[in-house]
Amino acid sequence: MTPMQIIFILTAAATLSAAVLVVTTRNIIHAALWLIVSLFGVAVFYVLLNAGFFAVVQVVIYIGAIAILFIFAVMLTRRLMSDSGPQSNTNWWLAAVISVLLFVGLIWMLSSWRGVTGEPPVLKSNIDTIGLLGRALVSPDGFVLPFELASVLLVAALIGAIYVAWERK
Amino acid sequence: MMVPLSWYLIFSAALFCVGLFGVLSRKNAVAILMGIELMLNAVNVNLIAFWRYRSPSFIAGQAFAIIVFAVAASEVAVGLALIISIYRRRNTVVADEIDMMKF
Amino acid sequence: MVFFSDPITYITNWLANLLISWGLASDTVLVIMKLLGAAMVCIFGFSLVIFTIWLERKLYARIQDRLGPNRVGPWGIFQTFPDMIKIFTKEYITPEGADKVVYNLAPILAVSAVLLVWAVIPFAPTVFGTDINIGVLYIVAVGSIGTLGVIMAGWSSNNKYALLAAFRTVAQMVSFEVPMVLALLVPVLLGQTMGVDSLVKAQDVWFVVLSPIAAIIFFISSIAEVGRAPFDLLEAESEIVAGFQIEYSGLKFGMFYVGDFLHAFTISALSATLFFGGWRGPGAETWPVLGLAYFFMKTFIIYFFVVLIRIALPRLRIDQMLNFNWKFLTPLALVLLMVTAVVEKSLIHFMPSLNFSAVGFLIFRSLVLLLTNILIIVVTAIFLRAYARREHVRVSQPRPVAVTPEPPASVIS
Amino acid sequence: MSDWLYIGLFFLIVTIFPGAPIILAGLLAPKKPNAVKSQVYECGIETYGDTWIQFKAQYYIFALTFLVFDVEIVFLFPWAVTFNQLPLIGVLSGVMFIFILFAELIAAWRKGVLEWV
Repeated sequence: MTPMQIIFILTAAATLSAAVLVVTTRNIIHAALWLIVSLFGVAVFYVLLNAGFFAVVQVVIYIGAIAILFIFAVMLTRRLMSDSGPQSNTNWWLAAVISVLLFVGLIWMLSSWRGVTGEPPVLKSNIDTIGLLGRALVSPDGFVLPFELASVLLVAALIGAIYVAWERK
Repeated sequence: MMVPLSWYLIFSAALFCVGLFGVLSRKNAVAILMGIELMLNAVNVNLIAFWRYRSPSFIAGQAFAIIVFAVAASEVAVGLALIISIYRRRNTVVADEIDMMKF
Repeated sequence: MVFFSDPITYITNWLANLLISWGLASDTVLVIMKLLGAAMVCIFGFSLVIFTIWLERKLYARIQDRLGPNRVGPWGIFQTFPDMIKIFTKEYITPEGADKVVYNLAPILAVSAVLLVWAVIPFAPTVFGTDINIGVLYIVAVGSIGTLGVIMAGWSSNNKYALLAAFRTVAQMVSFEVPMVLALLVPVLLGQTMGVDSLVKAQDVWFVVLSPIAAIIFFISSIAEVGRAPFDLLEAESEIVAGFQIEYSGLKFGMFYVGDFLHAFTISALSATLFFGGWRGPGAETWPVLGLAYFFMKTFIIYFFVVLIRIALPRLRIDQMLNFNWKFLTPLALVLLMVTAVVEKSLIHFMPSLNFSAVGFLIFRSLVLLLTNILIIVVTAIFLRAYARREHVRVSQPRPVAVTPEPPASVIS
Repeated sequence: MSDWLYIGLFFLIVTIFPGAPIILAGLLAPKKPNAVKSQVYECGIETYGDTWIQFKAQYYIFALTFLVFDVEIVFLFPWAVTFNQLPLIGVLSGVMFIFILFAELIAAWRKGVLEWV
């Protein structure tokens, strides 16, 4: 057990238990707060994977914006949702069976793949992943088209969402 | 860096399945979207883990993850706006009761 | 000699060597040293708050022609300590129906979100916590944790007004985050790095000279982010109840105030670091202790302006505030970013054909960027004047006001 | 990685530092709760109805606009960092990206979304 592995296990346990609480807790605001904990755990994983940029982006986008949006949406749709009473539908057991089956299937699939073990290649100390990413995102033989398309997608999403949510007076 | 790749993959599979459970079992439409967020995060962990373990000098995994972020953001924006709009017209956010299109 | 030029590094090294000589593993020593460093920064932050509370009260009083605190110690400098003891012994009153865990977590988040920024601020060439290569984004990320604290406090208090105030505060905070982050992009673009210490090192010419507009936008939107006057209408102390902290009492309430004061100082430190060269100054590289002095000098000067603005300016209305953000600061920041990118790139592109020396290029680049900024300011001023003229006409239109109704004819006769 | 170790330890420390005084003050301070004292303080009368009332959609619209802008701005950071080494076309596509953002702002403005009503 190296320190890294201990950190991994602790974070994974915290993240997964938070995720379970997200999908089971009755109070929907609590679910949103647990979602934040879970997303924060994922950010820690990005740090462990030497992708610090993504860890910070995760916090900025998910915790700073998406979680806030969730909480606002819960508040906007609050009036009739009482916290008491079951929050799961009648065939939740079927959902549980499907999820467990999928998990078992994925593990089985992973165990039959050779590439799953093995050490990660050593990152060169002078490698500048953010620079690489920046260049890849705007170079024509890289990802410039998906990059601009993502921008257009976000514009479309903004205008569409405003159109849908706007209260006409 | 002594964590094997399989740990990350198992973790993200577990996160994905928890999210899937949330999507399938929750009544509240907002909570269903939360489940989808968990699933998207599981995908992102996978992408970054594969980038780190298989091809750190080739940045595609990270670029994909960026696109997933954008998609997640737009999905939440539009999804929640739809839920708010439905709530305003029909006074409910329970997914089972939004059944106008059902025969 | 080393001790005098760089006392903090000297003490750190001495302590680390002492620990190693006790037979601890070097990894353990590393962790202990980092832990100690973090603790020192936090202790420093808290003691700073004690000082700035006094400073702000004193400044406030002097400018309003009062004396301010003047009883406890010389110039009342120890006034904060009795206040602290008082707030320590106040009862916690938890409102009924509050969500206990979230309710207690919120004030902690409010302070820690601000303290976290200090992890990346370089105090001197040798004294900084860490220079992660995404420092600027880290600052943004930490700011969004503060937003979370506000919304948690408002929601868990089981109070309609607290919740409403939290929503308004969050709307304000997230709105002003947009121009703030856009303004932060300009130093990143000019310095070619996101590490905060690297940005300081890149400031051969202060970024405030290269891009005064970015500095101003950052400064204004940071003040709005803290929620200070003139943007403090959501907790306007003299007019309405205290905003989202209304149900808090004792030290939990105090923690929100600590976070507030610390945040005001932190934005001054950030402005000093990102736009005014941080610890840079003559002789700072060889004598790091001078760098420390420069850093705090700059920070306190900017902090003085933050306080001055708070004292001097009246409060904005919420629609004015949001209009100011979305219709003025954000488009201005976007235009600035586009123009800066194009100008900077063409400078780099045509630079080889111009045959400048290194210093000559530095001066040329600064001049060109400064002139571009001035041009943008002029154009903005023209737009603003036209807007102001329109607005004057619009506001002076007769609008429904409460007039005394005409008495019915029968009464007159 | 040791940089991030410092950040992690900092996260630990900053929760302890405000938390410990709060707990300490809780031990020092008197504790005499009663029903009247712990009523919520809202207005001239006793609190009425459910706290978690429904809000208007304007808050959501602002949060939404913020989300979209935030995501796009964050993507610009890697671009800004490598700015000097990019070919001209790369810089132009970044500027184009910002321009789309600008057009988006104008569109939202024209739609009257940014008004506080």
